[in-house]
This record gives sequence, C-alpha cells and structure tokens, in this order.
Amino acid sequence: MSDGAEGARKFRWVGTRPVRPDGVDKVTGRARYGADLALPGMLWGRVLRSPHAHARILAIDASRALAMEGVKAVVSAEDLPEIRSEQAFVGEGPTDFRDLSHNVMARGKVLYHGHAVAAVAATSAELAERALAGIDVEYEVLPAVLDLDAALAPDAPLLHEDLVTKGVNPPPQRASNVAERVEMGHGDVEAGLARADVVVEREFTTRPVHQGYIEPHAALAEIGEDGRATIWCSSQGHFMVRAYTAKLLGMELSSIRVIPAEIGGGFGGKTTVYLEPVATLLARKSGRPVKMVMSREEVFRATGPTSGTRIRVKMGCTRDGRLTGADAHLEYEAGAFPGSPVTAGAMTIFAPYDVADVRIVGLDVVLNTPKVAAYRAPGAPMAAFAAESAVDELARRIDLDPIEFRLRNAAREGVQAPYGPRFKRIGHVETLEAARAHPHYRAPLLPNQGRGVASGFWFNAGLQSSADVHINEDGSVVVTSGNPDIGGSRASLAILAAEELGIDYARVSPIVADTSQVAYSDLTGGSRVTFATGMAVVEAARSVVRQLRERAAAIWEVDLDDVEWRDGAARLRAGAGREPLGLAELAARAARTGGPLAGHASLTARGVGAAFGTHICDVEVDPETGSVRVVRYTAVQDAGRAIHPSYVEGQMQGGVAQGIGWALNEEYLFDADGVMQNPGFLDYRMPVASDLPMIDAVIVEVPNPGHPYGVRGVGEVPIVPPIPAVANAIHDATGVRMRELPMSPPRVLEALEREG
Amino acid sequence: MRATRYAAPDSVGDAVALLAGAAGRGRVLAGGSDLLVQMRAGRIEAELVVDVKRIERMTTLSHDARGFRIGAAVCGAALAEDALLARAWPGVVEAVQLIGSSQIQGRASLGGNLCNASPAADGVPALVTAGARCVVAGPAGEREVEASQVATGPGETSLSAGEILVEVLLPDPPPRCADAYLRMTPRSEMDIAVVGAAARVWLDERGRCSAARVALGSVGPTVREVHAADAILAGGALDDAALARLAGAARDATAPIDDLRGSARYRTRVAGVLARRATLIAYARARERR
Amino acid sequence: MARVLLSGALRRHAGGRAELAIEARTYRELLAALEARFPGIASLIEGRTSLAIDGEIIADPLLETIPPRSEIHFVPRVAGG
Amino acid sequence: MKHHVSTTINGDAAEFLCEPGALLLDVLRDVLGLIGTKEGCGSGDCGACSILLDGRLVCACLVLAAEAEGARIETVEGLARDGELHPLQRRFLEDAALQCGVCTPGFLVAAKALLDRNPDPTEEEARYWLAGNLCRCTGYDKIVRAVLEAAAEMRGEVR
Repeated sequence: MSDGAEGARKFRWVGTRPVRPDGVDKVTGRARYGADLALPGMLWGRVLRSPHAHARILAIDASRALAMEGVKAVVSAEDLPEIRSEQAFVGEGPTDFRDLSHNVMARGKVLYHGHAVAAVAATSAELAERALAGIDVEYEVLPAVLDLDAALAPDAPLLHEDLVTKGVNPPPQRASNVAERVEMGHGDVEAGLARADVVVEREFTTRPVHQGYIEPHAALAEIGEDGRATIWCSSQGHFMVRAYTAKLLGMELSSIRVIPAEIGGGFGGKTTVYLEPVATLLARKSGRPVKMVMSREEVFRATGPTSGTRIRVKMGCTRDGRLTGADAHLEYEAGAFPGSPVTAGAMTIFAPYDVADVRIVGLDVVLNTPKVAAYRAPGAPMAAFAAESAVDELARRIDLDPIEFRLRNAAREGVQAPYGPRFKRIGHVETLEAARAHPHYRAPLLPNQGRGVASGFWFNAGLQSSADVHINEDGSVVVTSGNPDIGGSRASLAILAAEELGIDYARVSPIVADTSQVAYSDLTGGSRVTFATGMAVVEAARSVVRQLRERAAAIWEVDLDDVEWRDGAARLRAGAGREPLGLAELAARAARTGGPLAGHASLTARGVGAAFGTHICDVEVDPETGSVRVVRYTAVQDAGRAIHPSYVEGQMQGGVAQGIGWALNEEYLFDADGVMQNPGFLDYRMPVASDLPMIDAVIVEVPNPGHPYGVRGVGEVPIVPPIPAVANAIHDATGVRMRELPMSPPRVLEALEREG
Repeated sequence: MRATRYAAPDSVGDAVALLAGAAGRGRVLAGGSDLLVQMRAGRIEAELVVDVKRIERMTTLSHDARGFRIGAAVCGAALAEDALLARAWPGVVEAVQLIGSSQIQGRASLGGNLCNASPAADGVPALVTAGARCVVAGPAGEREVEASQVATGPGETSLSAGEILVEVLLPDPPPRCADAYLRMTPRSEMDIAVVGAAARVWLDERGRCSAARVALGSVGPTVREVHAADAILAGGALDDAALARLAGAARDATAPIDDLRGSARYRTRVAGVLARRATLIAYARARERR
Repeated sequence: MARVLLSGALRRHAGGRAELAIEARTYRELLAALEARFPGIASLIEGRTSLAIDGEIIADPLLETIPPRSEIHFVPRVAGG
Repeated sequence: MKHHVSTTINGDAAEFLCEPGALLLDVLRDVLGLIGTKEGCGSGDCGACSILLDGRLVCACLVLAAEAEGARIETVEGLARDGELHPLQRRFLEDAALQCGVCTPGFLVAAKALLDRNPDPTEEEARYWLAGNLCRCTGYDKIVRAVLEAAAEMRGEVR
C-alpha cells in the first residue's frame, strides 16, 4: 500500500530500471507500426494536394482518374457531410470539427500549399500516385497571406469570410484573420513597471518548426457490408481517432473500431487525424481495405508544424533583483485554421516567477500555411525564449548571478500564477538549487565558450483514463490500458501494478487495448500517461487487492479487517495461526471462492502536479563562421516521483535535443508563393548524433500530493528551457543577444558583425 | 518510380553500347545516392538504368608507378579504407568522407559526385587542387579530361550522351606536399556544403611554401579555383598578412547565389575563412612530410 | 462565500471588477449567480475554461462543490503535446 | 519487364520478382514481409531503412531491388541468432536506448556495421558513424552509451 506522497517508504519496483515488456519486439523488428500492416485485397490510397497557398475550388473532375488502370475510387469533400462550426472538447483541447473536416479534405477553398483536395484508391501505390494526375481541379487563385504583418494588415485578404475575433467585447464588426484575442494577468502592470529600477523591453521572433517524428502518418481502414469499420493506425490516441473519424464521416462511435499500431513518435503531432477518415471513406466507396502512408514531404507540407511567433516582452526589476512587473504581447501563427497554442504560451510565459503586476495579451492569427498542431508543451518554448532571455538580460544589468536572480523570484506554493490560481506544492526552487549545486555550473569555460541558464514550466494534464488489472489462474497479471506507449509507459504501468500487488515485475503483462477492449481513455500526450493512467492502474490494482483479502478472509473464516495484503500475500493481522496466502494460491482457488479476480478503474484524474525544469547549456561559437556547437548540457527537472528513471531521463534528453534543434537550425522556409522549400530531412535540419554531447539528466523529486505515488508529468517540461538556455549561452560567449530563431550560423555571424 | 529497364553489364564496352541504344534516355547507376533520390522525386526520368557496379575496372582502386587509378563506382567507404590513398591524399579522402552519412558512404562514388555536377559537390574541389584527371569512355573510344572540366554547370557535364566516366586518376604527390578540405555546414554531418574549400601546399627543402592551389565549392555554378593563391603564398612565409591576402583572393573568386542553404554574402565571407584554414592544415601536413 | 477572481475578457465582461464575493455551494450555483449579475458571462466560462479551486485545476467541474471561503479562478483550457 | 532476383537475406536464400524501378526497401517490406526495416524519409536522410549489402551499411531506400541479385543482405531480423539477442539488442533494452523504437532497427544495423569495423570506438567515433540515423525521441545519449557498452561486452571486457 502506498503511504501517499511524502513518506519515505522503501519501494520494491518504483524507481528501478527494468527492461520494458514490449522491448524485444522493438529491437528485433517484429513490432508493427502504422505502415507495417496489410490485408488481402488491399488498395493503396494517395492524396491530391493543392498547388496553391490560397485558392477557391471551382470544380473537381475525377472522371479521367476513374478510367485509369487499377483505380477503384476517388473521394473529395463532397463525400464528407457538411459540419457546422462546433467547438468540442474531445480529449486534449479545443477542436472545431468544421475546421478539422476542412483540413482533412478542403471544402470550397484550399488554404495552404499541400492542402488535401481529393484522394484516390488503386491496386498499387504507383497506380494511385499516377491517378492523381487524372483528377482535374479548377482553381481561382487568391492572394496568399504568408506572414503576421500581411495577416494583420487592415486590408489583408481574408482566409475565412466569417471569422470574427473571439475574446473581444463588444465583438468587432468586420471579419479578420485574428481568430481570438486572449488576455490574462493581475495587478497593475504599468505601476509595477514604474516601480522597477531596471526595465528591459525586447521583441523575439520564431519560425514554424515540425515535431519531426521519424514515422510518417499511416492508416489502414476496412469497412464491412454492415457498415462497421476497423481502422489500424499509429496515433497518440485511438479513442481520439475514433471520435474524430465518427464525427467527420457522420458515423456512430459503435460502428468504428480503432486498433492501435505501435507509434513511431508523435510529440503532439499525432493528436489529430489526417488519413484515417480519408482511408475509411475510400474503403467504403471501393468496398476494399485501403492503406495510406504519407511521404516525408507530405508530413512536412500538410501536417501540423507549431506556430511561428512574434513576442514582445517588457520586464522590470529592482536593483536587488526583485521582479516588479511583466508585460507580454504574443502573436502566434495558427496556419490555415484557428487554433494556435497562444493561450498556453500566454499562461506559461511568466509562470516560473512570482510577479505581482503582470499582463499578457495574445493573438491567434490565421494565414496560408499548414494548420498547426500540438508540439510538446505547445506554445511554451517560444514564450520561454522571450521571457528567459529578458530575465537573463535583467540579471546581467544588475550584475546578479542568473540562478540567484531566478531564486529571488521563483514561483512557489501559494504564489499566484499569471493565469490566475495559486500554485499548489511545486519544485521550481528545488530545480534551481540543484542546478546551482551541479559541478557543471562552476566548470571552467574555454575561449569562445559561454554558459546559459533557463527555467521552464508546464501544467501537465489529467483528463480521463481507464485500466483493468486481471489475475490469471497462475497468479500472473495482465494490465490493460487505452494509451499508446511511446516513451516506455507500458513499463511504468507494470511497475505500478507490481508495486501495488507486491509481485515480481516480470509477472505483469501490460497491454495497450483497442477501442473495443477497454473503456474510454484520453490520448497519450500532455505528459499525462504515467500520472493519470498510472492512477487508474493503481486504483484497479487496489480493487483487486480488496478482492484478494476478501477471498483470504472467506477461506480463513475471519473478518476482512483482520486480513492485510503485504509483500504479495494475504496475511492475518493477528499473526500466528495462518500461513500467508500468495497471489498464485488465491488465483488457483478463484473459481471456488467467487470467480475470476479482476479490477477496473475509469476516472478523470484529479490532483495534476505542475512541473518545472532548469537547464544549463555551454556552447562554443566560431567567431568567423557563426556556427554554434553545444559542448555540454545539464537538464534538471522535478518529476515528483520517477517511476522508471531511465524513461524520465529519456523524456528529458529527447526534449533537450528537440529544443536545441529548434534553437539552432530548424525552420520552415517558404517561397513567395507559400511553398515550403525544405520539406525533407536534409534541408530541415534536425540534430544528428554528432551534433550533441551527452545530456546529463538530473531528476529532482518534489512529490505531487495529488498522486498516490507523487507523480508529476515529465514529457513536456524539458523542451521549454533549451531555446533560451542556448541563446543565453551564445550571449555569454559573444556578448550578442540573439532574438530571432533559428540561431543558424549566418544569423549568428550577422549579429556578431552588427553588435559583436 | 518508373524505370522501365535495368541492366548490369560487366564491361565498359557493353555499358557504352547499352547507353547508346537508349538514345539519351539512359542513366548510369553507380552509388545511386543522387540519381535515385532525383528519380523518386520525379526530377529525372530514366527509361534505362545501367548499373556499372559489376564492371571490374569501375569498382577497383589500384596503385602503380603512375599513381592511383580509382574506379568511378568505388564507394566512399572503400576509398577511406585504403591506407595508401589516405596517406597520399588526405584532403581528397576527407572530402569524400564528408559526402553524406555512413550509409551514403557505402554507396556514393567519386564518379557519381563528379557527374551529378552539384555546385556543392564535396569531392570536386580537392580533386581540382590534386590535378586529378578522369578517363571517359564513349562510342568514340576513351579520352582523358581534367576533373575540373567534368562539371559545366549545375547538373550539367561535358560528357556527351552515351559517355561514361570510368576512372579517376590521381598522381603520387611529390614530397613535402599535402592537401586538405574543409566545408561549412550547419550540422556536423548529413548536410550539403554551404561553402567548401580545398587547399594544397608544396614546401621547398627549407620548409617554405613553394607553391599552392586553392579551390572553392558551393560558391559558383562549378568549382572556383583561387588562381591568385600561388602568387600570394609561394615563396613567402605563411604569415597572417599572406593568409589575409589569400582570404581576400578567395572572396574575390566567389560568384555565389542566395539559396535556402545560405546567402551569397555569407558564402563569400566564409569562403575566405575556410580557404585560410584549409591552407594552414595542408601546410601543417606538408611540414610533417619533411 | 467564495472569492471569485476574474481577469482578461471575463473581468471586462464584469465591468472591470477583478474580485467578487459570490454565495454558492456548487459550481452550477456559482455559474447561475455570475450569469444573473453579468448576463452573457456564462457563455465565456462553460465548456471553455477549467475551474480552479484553491489552486487545484478541475477540467470538467459540472458536479463540483465549492468549499466556503475558497478562492476561485476560471482558467483557459489548453491542449498538451 | 519484371526481373527475377535471387539473393541471400540473413543467411537464407530468397527469390522475388520486381519491376526494374522497384526499390529494395519496398520489396523487403511489401513482398518479403520483412517489416523490421522502416521508411522514415525515402531519400537516404534518416537511416531508418539501414541494411547491410555485401557487408556495407547502406539505405535500402536508395538501392534498386534488382541490384540485390547475388548479393548478401542483412537486416535487423537477422541480428538475433538461435533465440539469443545480439549484445547490441540486449544493451539497447537494458539501457533504455529506445523510446518509440521506429529508428531502433536502423540504429542496431548501423551499430553492428560500426563494431564490425571498429570494435573499440570512442564516443565521438560512434556519434559520427551513427550521424546518418535520425532519432527524435532520445536525444542520442542512451543510444551512444548502449553501443559503447555493447562494444566493451563484445570485446569481453565486461559481464
């Protein structure tokens, strides 16, 4: 039994590093990902994508394609029901189903280069590809809106004639490209800034970047003559896929079964649908299973990057380093449809700090680029780039150590967050102190080297999870959940079950079940699986323990209260007189003592624990070419309680690598017509193994009182600090403040010449 | 990806005949790391693919009194494993090793690098400073051509339709002479050169620079040699002043474009930096060969 | 009595008031009371914000009870990655 | 006109018919059912389709299937022998050197090719050799450690 969060109880499995149960399949090539599935009689689907960034669709004629060899079906928006604008909260966040439908298949207008216009199913991938040329689409090309200034201009071409800015009171009369205005904060920011001895006011810009998962989107759909569909796909949540596909196709949830393949990375980019509704539509129209796999180029052009941004911050502090006021104005590019993460950016930008007078205003701006999707702590890394750079500049202006400055302002329990509520127990102070105490922070630097520090915050999510714990007749255990396992969550869930039941981890088999085999579960994302699904597993396991105690009490003919479950066996509290009854013995007698032993839990997870990280980054800058090399990196993060430390470290190291790529070399390059110039892994430069040093992941544990084991989400915090940590390190090495991403060699050299 | 015919002849003669039969719609496949990428992307259509990797002469690296004879289809990994070549031409070998990842090194060839004629080709600047020559075979027989004369512009070569680049010839370097190659790429691997610089330095008995060649990649439609390098460096001490003049000459030799990998202004500036650095490395290597 | 703190659009909808004292034992009573005083405000809250009671953020507060003297905030709902 | 290709895959004889333009990656996966080799980009830039062709580490997406005639192909499915995982496979599991796992087959084949050539690589040598294999989940730290530890084990220096 767990003693809650604070006690120093010795765990048998929690905190150890066992091998993940699904590992052997993944290292032998047997694990099946989205593109690894096939069915007899299967057709291949390909998507026709818009050659224009902004155009009206006048006509779609597929007759030529339908006459081509091997072609069995062609679909377009006409095959999808018209959906009125409806804001919905399925799982993760706000989703407008009309926009989702129009993004999956353009209706009336194409809104970005690569936007899906039609799709064809044929007997081979080559024939399907060739048949795309047989679909004739008549466009009326419109002027494209490709950057924030163009989108915000008073006379800007409108993407959506009916888009009136939300969050403005009274609502504006005219439509515009601003989908929403958010505002939050407390106190009087003008007064706060007036009290400051030192004020820094800066503007930062960042570019769209992609999640960069190595597995392209893939789906296989089959629909029977009874109208019942089965979809195999790799996604971050198959219940989300079922809900979105049912909504877009006007089908009953009960007539769609989604079976999760292994997922080759998502980072938020697979928390929506692109192919699944189209494959199902093609399967229905052709009467045959249809497989669709995106090319890497399609993944870049047509699946969500995260927002390019422009952020202005103004922060002031007293001479002794106390923040008095913080003001921010955020403009986030949403791409073709409303829905940038500007709200989360606004909520997180000053969250690490205790600022009495704070105001954040944010704009969600549509433009003719791909619709953004969630990318790990969506909206937060760009905001941290601005705020943590400004904090670094303030600290230097008053000659105060950057960690000391942050400690004097660190948010802690009881401090009011910029987005309103007071923080419960959080660990920002502890991560700062651990970073300051780390040998890295005092290590000597070589010429042209510099050291940067930054902190990061994320709320983490709870949402709904379900889990079952079944006891097999031999006492081995099956743990069933509805969350795809991307980062080793099967191992964490098995650890929690083994800990609760007091049995060997190796006797627990964690299974990711499909939508027909487990109760509803929100998707894998928002750093929630070990927290929320872990909570469901613990609750389900505890219900099994109760049943085991009841069975033992019945066998011993004693009161339930006299029986305790400890170290994998029912034991009589009174001690003598009864041999303990282990799990295997009770399981063997299950039939005779009441039937199979099985526990279930379905819950909306409460008590979410927010988390913080503080990173230290050393860079070496080549003053003659501007190239920046990360030579040392330490990431400190509060995990509350690390269930499987290797996979907590893995989340931290992976988040750091993505943050460094975003900081140094990753960006969407568009030409004047809104066509992406670098839709491939050669010119979209993600970090390779030789670009990075070892990443020292230091886990701090400030247990979250809201979770039986003190768990806090760990997946998203680590991507927030790296961009400012790298930028602050470049400043420390060169004296130059970089305020534009990516900090590529040409940009750094230009800045060195300008200011160095 | 459409290629209606694939053939793998085992002699240069058969390969030439096959190409002639395809009347300009045939392509030579050596490593394929450029060709197949462009065919998949639809930038190149090939009705016939002639795989030359079963032709002994094109997949052999040999050395004799006249120097090195490198089969045009020998892959970069094999070149790097040849100790004799690596000692004689460190610059050429390090340039080849920079062409793509380990996986690409298992396929990409010098012949492919030359004939793909990318302005950013990593192999070519070092071949130019090495004075490498190529053996080209065609319907009219075989001829030799300077490595610098193979590419004539982005994606264009001086080879006529039906000709195949069979071998690359490298002489044995004289004593007290060494080469080096550097490139500027945002990533440490898996990248296309934003600027490439090869340098070769000869020293006299007293260790003073007696001759030099410097060639730049990615700063013009084809490799740009810095002809003033010899005059600037030969006979003098390789001091900062001379190296500064060399950097200036290198900048003057560039005619770069702005593209998604770098701006013209950035390429010009970095060309000077890399020319100087490559020269210093070549000089240091040459001094080790006293 | 609950202390309800408003900011941004909600504060403006409530005529600029940053803090209100509302008598409510449940979330639904709270919402009704707010709607009565500031018509239209419920549409900005329901389904679009999470309820924060003394720092704990509750995404679906329909059946939530409001302890006396608790501090209430309405927090925008955001998606994770 | 289809080509009849006879080749050797993971020590076993294998035959298949393929179009002249067919890629070895697609034949391995869709014809021969060896789905362990993955496609991440189709342009030789991610390494997820790494295989050994006559001992050389290559990207299967940049090899024509017809080129496999008479060749010796090794894929991830051939690493484990007689029910025993290869030390690299075991180390990747024990060191949590994978998360989503889609890049893992490519990394294992590339690491095997490295250790075949260089049984005692430095961290830097391993990182530069493995630079052709992209991973987005791990940040490479645990992958490089697992390769170096497997190398030590294979040299008999540990365990």
